[in-house]
Parts: sequence; C-alpha cells; structure tokens
Amino acid sequence: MKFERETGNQKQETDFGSQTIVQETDIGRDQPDLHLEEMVLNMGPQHPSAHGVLRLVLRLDGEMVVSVDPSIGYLHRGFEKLAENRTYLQFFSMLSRLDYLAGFFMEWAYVRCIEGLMEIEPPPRAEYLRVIAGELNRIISHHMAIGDYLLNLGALTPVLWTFRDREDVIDLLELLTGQRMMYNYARAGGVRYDLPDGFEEQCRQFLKRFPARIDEYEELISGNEIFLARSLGMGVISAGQALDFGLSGPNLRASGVAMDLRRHDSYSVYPQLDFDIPVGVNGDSFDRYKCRIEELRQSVRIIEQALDALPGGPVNMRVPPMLRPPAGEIYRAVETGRGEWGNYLVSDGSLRPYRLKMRDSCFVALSTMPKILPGNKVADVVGIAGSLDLIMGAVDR
Amino acid sequence: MGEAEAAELAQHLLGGLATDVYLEADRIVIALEPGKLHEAALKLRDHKQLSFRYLSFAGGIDYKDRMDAVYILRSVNHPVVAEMRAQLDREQPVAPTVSDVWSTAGWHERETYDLLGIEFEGHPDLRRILTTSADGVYPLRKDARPHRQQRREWQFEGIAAPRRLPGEGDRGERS
Amino acid sequence: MQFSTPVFYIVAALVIIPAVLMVSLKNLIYSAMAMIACFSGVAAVFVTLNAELLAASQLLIYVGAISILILFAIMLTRRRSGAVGIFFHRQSWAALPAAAALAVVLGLVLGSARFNAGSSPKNPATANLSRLLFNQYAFPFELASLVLLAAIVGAVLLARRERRP
Amino acid sequence: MSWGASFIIHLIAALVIGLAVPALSALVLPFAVRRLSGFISDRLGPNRVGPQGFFQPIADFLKLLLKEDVAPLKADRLLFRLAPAVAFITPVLAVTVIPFSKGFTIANLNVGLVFIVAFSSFTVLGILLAGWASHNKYSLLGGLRSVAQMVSYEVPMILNIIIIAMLVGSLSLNDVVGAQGKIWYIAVQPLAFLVFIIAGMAELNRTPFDLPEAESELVAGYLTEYSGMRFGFFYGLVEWGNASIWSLTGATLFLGGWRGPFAGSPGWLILKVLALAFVVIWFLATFPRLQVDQLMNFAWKVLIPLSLVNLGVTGLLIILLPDNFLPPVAAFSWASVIAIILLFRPVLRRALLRKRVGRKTTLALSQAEG
Repeated sequence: MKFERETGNQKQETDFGSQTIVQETDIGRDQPDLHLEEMVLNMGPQHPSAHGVLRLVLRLDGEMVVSVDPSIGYLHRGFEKLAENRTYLQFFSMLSRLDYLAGFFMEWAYVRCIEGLMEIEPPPRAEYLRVIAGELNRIISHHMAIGDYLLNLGALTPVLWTFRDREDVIDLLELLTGQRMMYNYARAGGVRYDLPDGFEEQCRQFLKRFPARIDEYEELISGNEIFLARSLGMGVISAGQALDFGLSGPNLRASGVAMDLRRHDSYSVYPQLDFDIPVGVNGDSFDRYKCRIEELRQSVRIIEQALDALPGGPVNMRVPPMLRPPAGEIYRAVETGRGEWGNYLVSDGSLRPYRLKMRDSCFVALSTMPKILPGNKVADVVGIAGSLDLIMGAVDR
Repeated sequence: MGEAEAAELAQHLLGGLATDVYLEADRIVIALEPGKLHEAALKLRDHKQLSFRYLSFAGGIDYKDRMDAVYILRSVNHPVVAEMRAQLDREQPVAPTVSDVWSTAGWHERETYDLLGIEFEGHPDLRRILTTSADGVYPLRKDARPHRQQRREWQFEGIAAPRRLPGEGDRGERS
Repeated sequence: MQFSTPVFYIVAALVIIPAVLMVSLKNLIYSAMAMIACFSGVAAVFVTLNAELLAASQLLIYVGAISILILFAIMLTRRRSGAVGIFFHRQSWAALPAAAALAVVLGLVLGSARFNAGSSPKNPATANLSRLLFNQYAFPFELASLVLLAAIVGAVLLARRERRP
Repeated sequence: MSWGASFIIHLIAALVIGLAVPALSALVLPFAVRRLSGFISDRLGPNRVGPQGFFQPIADFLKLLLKEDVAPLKADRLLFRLAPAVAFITPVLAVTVIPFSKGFTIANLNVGLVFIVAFSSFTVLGILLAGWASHNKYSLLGGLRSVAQMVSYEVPMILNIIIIAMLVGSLSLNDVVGAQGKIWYIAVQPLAFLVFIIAGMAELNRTPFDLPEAESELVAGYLTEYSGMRFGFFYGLVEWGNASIWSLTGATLFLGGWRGPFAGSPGWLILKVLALAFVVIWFLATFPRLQVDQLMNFAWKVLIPLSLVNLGVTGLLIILLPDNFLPPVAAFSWASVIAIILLFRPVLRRALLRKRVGRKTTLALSQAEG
C-alpha cells in the first residue's frame, strides 16, 4: 500500500467560531475513503492562555503542530499615532499601559529619549530611584512570567505563590509612586516623588525575606520531574538563532548570549552597581525559566545596593512644563523584564513628538513562534509561549 | 571600542556603499541608497569586529516629503548602536527586505508595511499585521485620515456617523 | 437472584429495539449508539442468566473497547454527523440471498433448541469457566491470543508506515 | 413478600444509594478541593457561604440549576444532551458492587471486581460523545485525548486489580474485604497500590493527567460547550462521583474496606475514601500537567511493564508457596517500591537531561566592556 499526501484534491469549508478552515487531504488514490485530516485550530483570541488577546492559527496533524500563524492586533490601540497627537507630557500617563506588567520601563525609556534630546542629566538621586523602581518592576514582571508559565503547564499553585509575593512588591511600588500598576512616575529630568517615609524600611524587610521565597519557588517548581519533562529540551533556540530572531532579555540570555542592556548600554547608574547576568546554555524553556529565577535574585542585589548608595539631593530638575526638545532623532532603550524596550523619538522642535517608534521584545518573541513551534505538540504551544513571556499589551501597542 | 572608532570602521568597511556615516546622539548613523541596503546589511552583520548581528528593529519615518526606512543595529561585541537609514520615495516607498539577513526583520517589516505602507521587496510574507482591516490606509502616514475613512465606511454601510464635536477638526482637510 | 418473565421481556426489548434501530438509523453515530445499547442489553441478558462474568466481559470488551473503537473511527473519518445515506445499497441484491440463508439457518437452530433458561446454574460459573479455558481449551485459547498478537503487530506496522512522509 | 415487590424495593434502594454517593461526593469533594488547594497555595478559598464556606457547592449547584441550558447551534442536540447521562451511568452502577459494611452490598456479585472496571467504560463513552457532539475542536481534541488516556490506563488498572484478585482467590469484593482481616493489602502489595493511584489519576482525568480538560490548552476540553446543569453533571456528579468510586475501590482493595479498629463500619470506609480523595486534591494542587506523548509513554513503557512484572512474580510466588505466600509477595513488593523510589528520580533526570543539546557556545561579551 502506498500512502502519499496529495495536495491537489482539497476541500475547503468555511465556518464560524473556533473552526475556520477545514482541509481534507486525500491520501492514496487506491483508497478513496481514507482521509488524513489536518485540523486548523484557532487558538484565541479568547483563550485561557492567550496572555491578553492573541490568536494563533494552528494547523495540526493529530496533536502535532504543522504550522503556526500568530495573528495579532486585537489589542492595537495605536500608541504610536496617539503619541504624535499629544504633547510630551500628556503622553506620560499612557506609557505604562503598554506593557502593563512592567509599566515603569516604558516611562524610563521615554524620558531617556527626551533627556537625550534635551541633553540634560537627571540628578543622581533620581537615577537611583529609577533603578529601584525599575528593579521592583522587573521582580513583578518575572513573578508574572514564572507564575503564568507554570499555569500554562497546568500547575495551579506556583502562580498563586508568585502573586502572593507580587502583592508585596506592588505595595512597595504603590508607596513609591502612588499607583499599583500605572505608575506615571518618571519625569524628564528626574522622577515625580521622593521616597516616602517608611519605604526604605519596608523595602529592606521585603528584600530580607524575598530570597527565601525564591528558594521556595525553586523547591516547588525546579525540582518537579513533570515540570522538567515539560520544559527541558522544549522550544530550543540556539544562540545564533536567538540573535537572528532578535530576541532580547531573558529569552536571549537563556540561549547563551550575555547581552543585557544594563551592561551593554550601561545607562543610568547600573555601571556603579554590582550584579551578575545569568546566562543559560541550552536555550530551552527550562533555561528561560531559570534565567528569570536568577534575575529575581540579581534584582534583590541591585535594590539592596541602590538603597545603600542612595545619595541625597533633589529628585528632579527644573524643566519647562511644556517640554519642547530640540529637533533631532534619538534611539534609546532600557532593559525591561522582557528584554529591550526601545524608543525611537523624532522631534521637530514642536510640543509633540513627530514620530515615536517603539521597539518591543514581546513582538519579537512572538514572531519567533512560527519558526520554533512546528513539530511540537499542542500542549507545548502554550508551554513555549508561556516560557517566552508574551504580553499582548506591548506586542500590539 | 567606542562609537567614533566603530563609525570609522564602518565607513572603511562600507566604502562607497554608504552616502554618509556620522555620529548622532550616541549612535552611528549610516545613510544609504535604498538599493544598497541589503548589501550593506550583510557586510555589517558579518564583519568580525563590528558584528552587528542583532537587529533591534526595522521601521520607518514619514517626513511628508520623503519616507525613511530605519534599521537599528546592535553589535554583540561592543556597546555600539548603529542606524542604517535610506530615503525612499514618498509616493511609492519601496525598500529591499533584510529579512533574510536578520529573521527578526520579517515581522518588523510587516509592521512597517502595515503602518507606513513601505513595501519591502522580496519579503516572503508581506501582509498587514496590526491593522488588518484598514484597507488602503496606512495609519502612521502623516496624511492618513482614519476619521474620514471611517466615516466613508459608515456611509457605505448606512450607519449614521457620529456628530463631530465642536473643535474637532478633520485634521487638515475639509470633508 | 431469580428473575421473572416480565423482567426477561424488558431485557429482551432492550436488546431487540436497539438492534433494529442500529440497522435502520441513517446517522452512523446514532447507529453506533444503538449498537452500544444493544450490547448493554445483551449484558443484561447474561445477568438474568446468572452469568455475571460474561456480562462484565460483555460490557468491558464490547462497550468499553469495540464500540469506542468504532466511534473513534467514525468520528475521525466522517467529520460531521447528519445522514450519510445507506452506502451499502449497491450490495442489496447480494444481501437478499445471504439474509435468506441466515433465516433458514436460524430457523433450524431455533427449531431444534430446547429452551431451559430457568435452570441456569446457581453456583458461580467463573471458576468452572476458567478451569475449562486454561485446561481443556488451553491450546485454542493460546492460538487465539497469537492471532490477536499478529493482528496487533500488523496494525502497528501499518500505522508506522503511514507516519512516514 | 412476592418476588416482584422485593425486586422493586431492591431496585429503589439500589438507585437511592447509587445516586446518593455521586451526589454527596459532588457536594463534599469540590468544597474540599477549593479549601485544600486554597490552603496549599496560601490563600483562603471560598469561606463565605455557610460555616467555612461549606455550602458553597450547594450555592453553585443552585446557580447551575437555574442557568439556561445552552447547546451550540451546530451541535448534535440529542447526543449533546445524552452525553452527561451516559457518563453518569458509571458512578451510579459502580456503587452497587461496593461492600459498605459486613453483609451490606447492594448487589453482592461474585465478579464485582470485573464489574467496577466494566462500568467505567460508560464514562469513556460519555466523554467521547460530549467531545464529538459539541461541534467544537477543543471538545473533540479533549474527548479523543480523554478516551486514549482512559483506555490506556485501564490496562495497568485491571492488571493491578487482578493481582489483588489473585491474592484473595476471588473476584468478589466481599471476599476481598474478608481476606484483609489480618493485614491490609497496602502492606502486602504497595507496588500495586502505587500503580493503582497513578493509573487512577489518569482514569479520573486529574492532575497531572488532566489533559482532556487542560484549561490552558484546550479551554475546557470536552466540557467547553457545556453550561448550566449539564456542566454540573459532568463536573460534579460524573467527575467527582468517579473520584469517590475510585476512592471506594481503592479503599476496598488496599485499605481493608469497611474494616477498622474497634468495629467495622461504613464510617471507616468514608474516612479511607476521604484520605484517598485528599491524595487526589493534593496532586491537583501541586503538579503541572504532563504532555500527551509523555502520558502515553508512561502508561505503556512504565506502568504496564511494571504491573506485568508484579503480576508474574506474585502469581509465581502464589503457585510456589500456596500456603504462605503473603510474606514473600510483600517482601518483593516493598523491595521494588523502595527501589523505584530510590531510582526513579536519578534515572528520570538523566533521561530528561539527555534531551538537552549540550551546546556551550556562549557568545563572549565581556562584562568589563559593559
């Protein structure tokens, strides 16, 4: 008997809901009744693991993924166009809505662009406060990434544990910025507020108890054989591939490329702080998870040092209320929890940005999915997507 | 290796390919003819010392009289950021694709095509990505008029367009 | 437990009605469901005859394995339900003599049978059954398992070959 | 009393108990799940309705009852509505063969063990029908996964039940409980108990084998299109009913059934059932989910060979030492369980780590330059 897949004789059927296209492919001419079906499964836009509203058009051969076509834009709010129609200051409050789990980084990149164009340097205390806010943000971002990844793998408890500790950090950020998620904290030439009373003490308490909590996560997750079976060797991205794909952040470092903008660009006061860059070897889901866990520890170190070295002085400098950066173009990026968040700001010297292009790492991570997913099982689609840590608010902008 | 040194190296490497290489706001700007983009991209990526193997993004800027394609590159060996830019025709912006040089450019170019209408020649899968339903409208172009377009669609479908608020213009053009 | 005649008739109806439905329904899935009901009815008949092991095996093998397999096959090949039509109608001319022959055979069997369902064994038949199976009929039993093994190996081989592109 | 009247009384008693067990487990176990997994994940869980939130399942039940019964437009209406009922046959019927106390079994069949396994096929059938009739791809995938999984794990399940039957020398559950007067079979055959627990998790579609309704992949698997009380039927009565049937079986086979200190009574059985249900919930709150092929590999490459070896050795020991076979069987079983516990982790880890491609090509980006 000969089984051959023939593409000539195809039947298409259009339908609503989760079933869009059905392709029936005949195999073997001598057996007209024998069909080998490739099922087209629309994962999303409403799906428990869609991380917002992501639609993956999967073509499945049984449980095996044949091809993936991510379809995005369901959360597209036109931030880049909105930026062109608002003054520099007006746009601040919108920024943290992009990557809503680590909103401060967006503000940071934006103010770095404005400061670069205006050629001003914020006072050192402001830089330290930015580092503290940024690292706290990185912690909650990684919390979410780890918890969500495990939830995608079907584990219930890790996400609740990380949320428990995430709550502590969010309290700290609320103390610092007045907001739990949409901070609106950074300002051109500094930050909005100085440290509130009791913040340092509360923060140090948290830093003291947090490493034990990280060990607790590791005890629950890293040693679990089922987790290992689901993450080791899954969604492998080699170092060369990762660079080619343009991945950044923990996703890139898990593949073995020690590229961290905090070191690479050495912005803010990061050169004065001592921290390690965790690097993976195999570039699989496990390494990505492990990198995030290690980065949690490094963030604790950074915040401790920043609190110790926190200089006195003002937290912002006098800039005109209507920002009017001189004409010019600048690209500046920060390292968020998910990788490089870059802003390309074109100013024509007016009150509004002429063009603000945002570079987002989740967008890039998502674009790798058609390349790394085929050949995996349906279950690994959500597993690998979870390990890449996608936030659709940032992807769609 | 600092920026200045890298810029010199890039100038030397590209030779006649680049129309201009200069430093602006701590990055190297390499101005190119659109036709030379691909060749220059390959050279920049494969150069041992510069090693611009990481593409941050590929995008575009609409300057009303011209359209620029912009590529931000990072060196993996040195803390250096480079920018390739090419001036394109405003009405028919066409640039060669670099998605075979850096795969990440695939989606960035799709996005740029979607938002600015720059066509990337040789791109394997140039579809709209974010605004899939906005046929013929490139929202980030300075003369894009989403409101007007929307109104026209409403008219077509027999839906009453919302009343314009006082002071809300149509951004430049009378309808 | 003794069963009276009305129970027997109820159980018999549970066998016959689904059996008729199975061959008359046009929807394949419904047909399969009727078949499962019929199998369950047969299991009930076994229970009324005090042959509980047979009843359990009937459920386990026919409902739990064979019907599931058939449903699997139907669901995986025919995409949607809905009447598929009688697709055997071309063979109806051949079915007629076959059915007639079967009727004759069944008639002969029925005519010659002595119905003594009332005198079913009271003590459990399980031990006797296994004794027979593993002593007197050990060779046919092993042979049957060998045939099944060959079938499994063949199925695996077919499935493997199909996988290769 | 005439024969007919006694039959009808018997039938009614059987139906009442058969319906009461799944109904009670649908009320008690979801509550236990929420509170216990809440405790495990360091949160409260529902605690508002009634003492400690005990009436939450009742409130849920009322809510589900009042909800509109929605069937998808393109679903096969008849089968869509029939499926929960078909699946519900299993817990109702399986209860009938369980001995609740000395001399109290609804149907004292001499092949009760086989019947428990045989009845479980109706759940498979119901799930398959639900998955197919919903006209939804997630449902279909969930249904197919579920059937493949349940059929595969039925094999080790049956093999272990056979081991117990061999130890007892009877297929009657009453005899199984009767034989455990001196020592429970968990002490004689811990290996079989281990396999029974693992295969049971898979049979019940529980974490880490909850692939059929893997909410992060298949939304809710075969349950996706169900709402209202039909969902309640599946989620509450069938799933948790089956969980308690599994626990009842496990308690009867391995934990001495209704036997206990002081006096044997159904109370002991309930305690043992709750203990086994706790194991289910504990797993549910702790483990991630396996992947389809890993699941199948585990069944066919680990559990079934293990059970076969156990079966062979146990049978051999019974034949060799017909008078006093319990100690050697227990020795073998304990030895293998300890060996498995000691070897499982390192062996599995090595196998898993081998999957990793050991590339060490870390691109050098010296930190000093940064």
